[in-house]
Amino acid sequence: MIGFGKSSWVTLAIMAILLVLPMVFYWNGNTFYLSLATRLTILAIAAVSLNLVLGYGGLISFGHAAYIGFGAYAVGIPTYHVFYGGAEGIATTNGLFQFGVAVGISALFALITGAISLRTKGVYFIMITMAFAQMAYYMFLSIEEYGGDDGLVIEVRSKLPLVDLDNPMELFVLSYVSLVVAMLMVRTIIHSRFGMVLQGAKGNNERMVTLGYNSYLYRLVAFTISGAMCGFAGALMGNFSSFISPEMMAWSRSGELMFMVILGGTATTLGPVLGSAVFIVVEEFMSSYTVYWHLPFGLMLIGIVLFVRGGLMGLLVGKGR
Amino acid sequence: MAALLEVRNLCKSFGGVAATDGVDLDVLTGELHAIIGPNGAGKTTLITQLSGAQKPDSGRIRFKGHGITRMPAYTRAKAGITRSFQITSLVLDMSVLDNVALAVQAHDGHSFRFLKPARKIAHIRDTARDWLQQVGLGDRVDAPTSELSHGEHRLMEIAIALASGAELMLLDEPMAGLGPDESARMVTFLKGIKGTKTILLIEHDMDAVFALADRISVLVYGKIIATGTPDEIRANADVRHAYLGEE
Amino acid sequence: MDYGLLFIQTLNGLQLGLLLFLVASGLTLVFGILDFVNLAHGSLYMLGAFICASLTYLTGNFLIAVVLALPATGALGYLLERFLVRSLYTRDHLDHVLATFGLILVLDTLTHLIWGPAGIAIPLPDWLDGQVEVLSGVVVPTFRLLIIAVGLATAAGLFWLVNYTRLGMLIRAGASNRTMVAALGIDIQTLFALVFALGAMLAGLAGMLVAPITEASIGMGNNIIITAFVVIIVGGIGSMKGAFVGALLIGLIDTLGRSFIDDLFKLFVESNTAETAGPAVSGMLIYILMAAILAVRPQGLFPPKVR
Amino acid sequence: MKRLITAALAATMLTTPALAAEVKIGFVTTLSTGAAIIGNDMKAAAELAVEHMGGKMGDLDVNLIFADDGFKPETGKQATDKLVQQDNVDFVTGYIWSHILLASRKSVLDAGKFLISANAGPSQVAGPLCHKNFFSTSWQNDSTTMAVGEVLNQKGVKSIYIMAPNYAAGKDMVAGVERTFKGTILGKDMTKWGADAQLDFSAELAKAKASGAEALFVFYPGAAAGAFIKQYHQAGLKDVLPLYSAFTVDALSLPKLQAANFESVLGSVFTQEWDPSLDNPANKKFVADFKAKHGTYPSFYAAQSYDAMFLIKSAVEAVNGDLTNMDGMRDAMRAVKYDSVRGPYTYGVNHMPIENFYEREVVADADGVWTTRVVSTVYTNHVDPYATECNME
Repeated sequence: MIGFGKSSWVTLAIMAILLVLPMVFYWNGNTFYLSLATRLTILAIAAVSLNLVLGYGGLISFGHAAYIGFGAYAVGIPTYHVFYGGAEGIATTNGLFQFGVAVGISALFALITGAISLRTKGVYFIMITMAFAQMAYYMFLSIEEYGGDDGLVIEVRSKLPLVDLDNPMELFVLSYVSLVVAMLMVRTIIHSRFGMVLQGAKGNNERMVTLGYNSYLYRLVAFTISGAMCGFAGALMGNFSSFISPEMMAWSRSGELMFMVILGGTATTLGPVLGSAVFIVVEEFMSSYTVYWHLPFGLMLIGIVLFVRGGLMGLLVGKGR
Repeated sequence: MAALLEVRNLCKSFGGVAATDGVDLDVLTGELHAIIGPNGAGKTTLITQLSGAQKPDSGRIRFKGHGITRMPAYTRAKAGITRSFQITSLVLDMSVLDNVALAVQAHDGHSFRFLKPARKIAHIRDTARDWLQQVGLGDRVDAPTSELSHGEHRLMEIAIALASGAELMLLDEPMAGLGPDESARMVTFLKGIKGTKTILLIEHDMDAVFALADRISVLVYGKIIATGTPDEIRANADVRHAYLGEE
Repeated sequence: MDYGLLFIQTLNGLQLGLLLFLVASGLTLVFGILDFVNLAHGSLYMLGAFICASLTYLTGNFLIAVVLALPATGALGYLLERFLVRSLYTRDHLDHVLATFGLILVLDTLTHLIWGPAGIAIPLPDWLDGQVEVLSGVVVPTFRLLIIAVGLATAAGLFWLVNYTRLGMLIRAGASNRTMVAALGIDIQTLFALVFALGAMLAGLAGMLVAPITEASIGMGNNIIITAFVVIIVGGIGSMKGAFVGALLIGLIDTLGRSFIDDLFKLFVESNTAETAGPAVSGMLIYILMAAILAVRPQGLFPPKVR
Repeated sequence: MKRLITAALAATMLTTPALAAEVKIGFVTTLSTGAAIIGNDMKAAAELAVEHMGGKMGDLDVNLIFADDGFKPETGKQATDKLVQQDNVDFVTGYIWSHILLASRKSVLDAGKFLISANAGPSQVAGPLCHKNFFSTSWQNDSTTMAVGEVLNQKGVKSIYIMAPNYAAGKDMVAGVERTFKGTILGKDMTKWGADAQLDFSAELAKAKASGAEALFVFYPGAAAGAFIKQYHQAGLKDVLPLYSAFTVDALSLPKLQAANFESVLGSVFTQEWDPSLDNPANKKFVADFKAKHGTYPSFYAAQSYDAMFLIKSAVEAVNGDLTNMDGMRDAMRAVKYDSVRGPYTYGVNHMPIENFYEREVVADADGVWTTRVVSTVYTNHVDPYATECNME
């Protein structure tokens, strides 16, 4: 764990490829692969945040897509008001404000819904997190002013110091750096005493309680941090796609996020990144060949669950534990 | 000697069946108090109520003179009550040392360097290592918990109970599933720590109980029918009746 | 308040609730007994509808088609259990969710390949195609009354099956103590396969009943499966009574919500806002209900006794 | 892994130098989910158009690339991005759905390409968001239903109840009827739309009936149409609440309705800018060849897609294949230099067609196949109501 094992080298190598490959494509004049990599990187941040609760905390959240929506709307709504008037208090293109709101609202939503959801366990937890996400989904569906079902086009991207998000390369680099920071954050958290308790509660919650840990509180904190990180990813996503629709918050999207984590390998640093990379690239590749791509894609997912224990990380570095 | 733990008229029933039926019990500071009784007498249910995992229907529990009846499990643990589990209850996907370190960490107090990697906090790791040494698992500290034998798991449970620094240890059948050699090793070990901790022991192995206990309470159908020294219990007619009647 | 309308909407809610019960009862059986989370349960609902549609055109009669399609969906469920689900029992819920999520994609696409994207309308026999005047001035489509009748009959049949038959005894025993049933010398694998096939048939039946109203269409199962999950979570997983109460509750709330909430809103906000906020809030209603129930009763309304 | 990088690099090197002897056209439509029935019809028509052109626009080969929007705005935008960024297409066309067009339009227009809607006509792109590089071969959403409103007035209907899906086009369609209908609107239901659209309308139909309206106006395109018509039929509303619709009964839903023998749809009335029975050479050829090839009547979606391809052809030929001459191509399209299957039309300031709208009804053709025919002309050379809001430079 400490020092450089095989998994650390694999992590470094793959992170390096993820950084360099899109740039090479970009300089060869192919912008598309850079945007693909940017989308992938942003979803990887969301997957990394989900991994904190799902992989290390054993809390299967089926509602993380909601935070991506919150983050994206936190960019879209202030910008909308800059262009179409109204709500002067929040009308701004200031990225620091928008990202701040994205993180703040997501953390708040995670805190409130987490406080209720964490009272339940097992499948009840899976479904109640989904229920809260669906509520958020229907809420944005109903706000006519921000497009409702049709979604909202984000006219200009967030204005941030130092980086120009209209430049695809700078947007990619910002996303990449954010991903690395997110990975390091999760790593730090899970190795701290807090993280030990979180993982202990995943393995045996009753034991943690017997030792005197209020594991409910530990889980709530982890859930809130995870939501906040995912909200940040959402703000990046809003800037990347210049468009938001409630569709991005639907339950199937939460399912896809879960898949990315499992596909790559839960409770590993690189797993979620690897999972989102493979998910996005395979999806892109298959869907450009046939509209029936869901068939091989679904079979692949089933195959992975059945035959690949520990996800792709398990395949790459062998079962670590 | 003052009672560390006082239980008065504790009741708990499941679907009309009384598992705990008005239990009165005093555990004195420093004693090793054993609870025996036939299968289904409600021994584990009693422990779960004492540790806080289940709430009693009625009755009172006082610990060090304070009422703890409605206290959640984790605050009881902080107040100084710990328990071991009848069915081994460890974090199997963590190392042996991590498991015990979590117990040490639980009463280590707060540190401002909360982001420091837990595995690099020397005093916690050292303390945990010491406890593992004491129970005789000194050479298994870095092994994954899942790879240890059943007997070693039982010893880990004891190490964790000790490492949590509790004043009162509730031990739920620590000898369950152990072979004769391992049982003997456990008895020797418990003898060694006797007197340094207050222990409430639930055990089926009568030889072990009579060799270890200062006092024994007999629980039958959710009621305590007798409490006394091992000799008194041996001589008690009710106990003989309860046991002989059963078997 | 228009009481005629309220009556009709209550009937509509009852009909939706009973359809939900058919889907949810299979889900809760599979979940409660096999401890298996089947997101693809909705795909069986869809397949039931498509198979029934094809058979209707083949045989020229909807009722004959239903009779033939029921065992066909059951057999499909049996095969699914035999070749995929069985190997997942030992895994955790997360693996179930993921594998069946993949299965949804596979089954949806196969349906697209076999039946095309268009969806199939199912014609009804004339005597079912009309309307009945149930109260003076209150006219409802005959077929919707049939759905209510079939739903209630199936519910009664299920209660009888679970509570008074040997299979039901095994099912109940299997839910609380799997090893005990195995120890009794019962072939637990066959029992599980049968339960899964029964669940598939129930879902398929719901699909067959709904198809003449909407139509057999791709993805129809994905809309109902989440609602069905809400039903069994609200009712308490594994509880047939819970599924029944939950389904009726959700069906009524959803229908009455859709019908009356914008009128309710119009009392407070201007009519335009009410018209658009209405559908969204009525969409949220069932989730609000579920969250509220779980906040108070984390194991649903009728939690299973032993877990 | 190294081999993968080398291969990937090699692949980009190969694709970079584009051979300019072709015109690349991206076609975004719905090819999965139940709405694929529309997308497939459009695809068939676009392919038929290319076939009729002999695979050529002037001297250039036609390279037609289809992309699936999955019935979701976000996916549609991604598909559009890919066409623009990777395939480097010259034109992007297709687009059934208003919300998908709205989500995608910026990607195309910011890249300096032409965007030609073959169906969606949201009010925004006709008004404030109009753009010199945007053209439509269909209509602005409101127009068709404005014609319905006129028909209702002509028939002396005093009150109606409205049902439509809750998305951009649904709102526009409703706005259209409301603009021209002179009677009172006794109620309105906007139902959930998208991949998990609401298909059971029992609650809404019961409300509509209870409202006491004289007629029911609905807009339910694609797969929802069949479901709606059936429930309308089963609820026995035909005589109580006559149906007036837009984009609900079409060549896609009629075969299904005929198969299930819902005869009550025969004779039902709706409006459209095109009909298979329109008498002009281009339309006759289109309808005949489409029927020969696919065995069914083409839908209006197909007709508009067919037109879109010929509109592009007229632009490419006007500049002799010089695809860098955007101004030349734009001028050519503005002038409508091709034979549309709907007959002659012109473009307004916002590049929306100024065209006729017809009252149509459902009939059985000589072979007994259910189709539609024109009853009367409701609007002649109709200008959409948002043209005045367009400020094109």
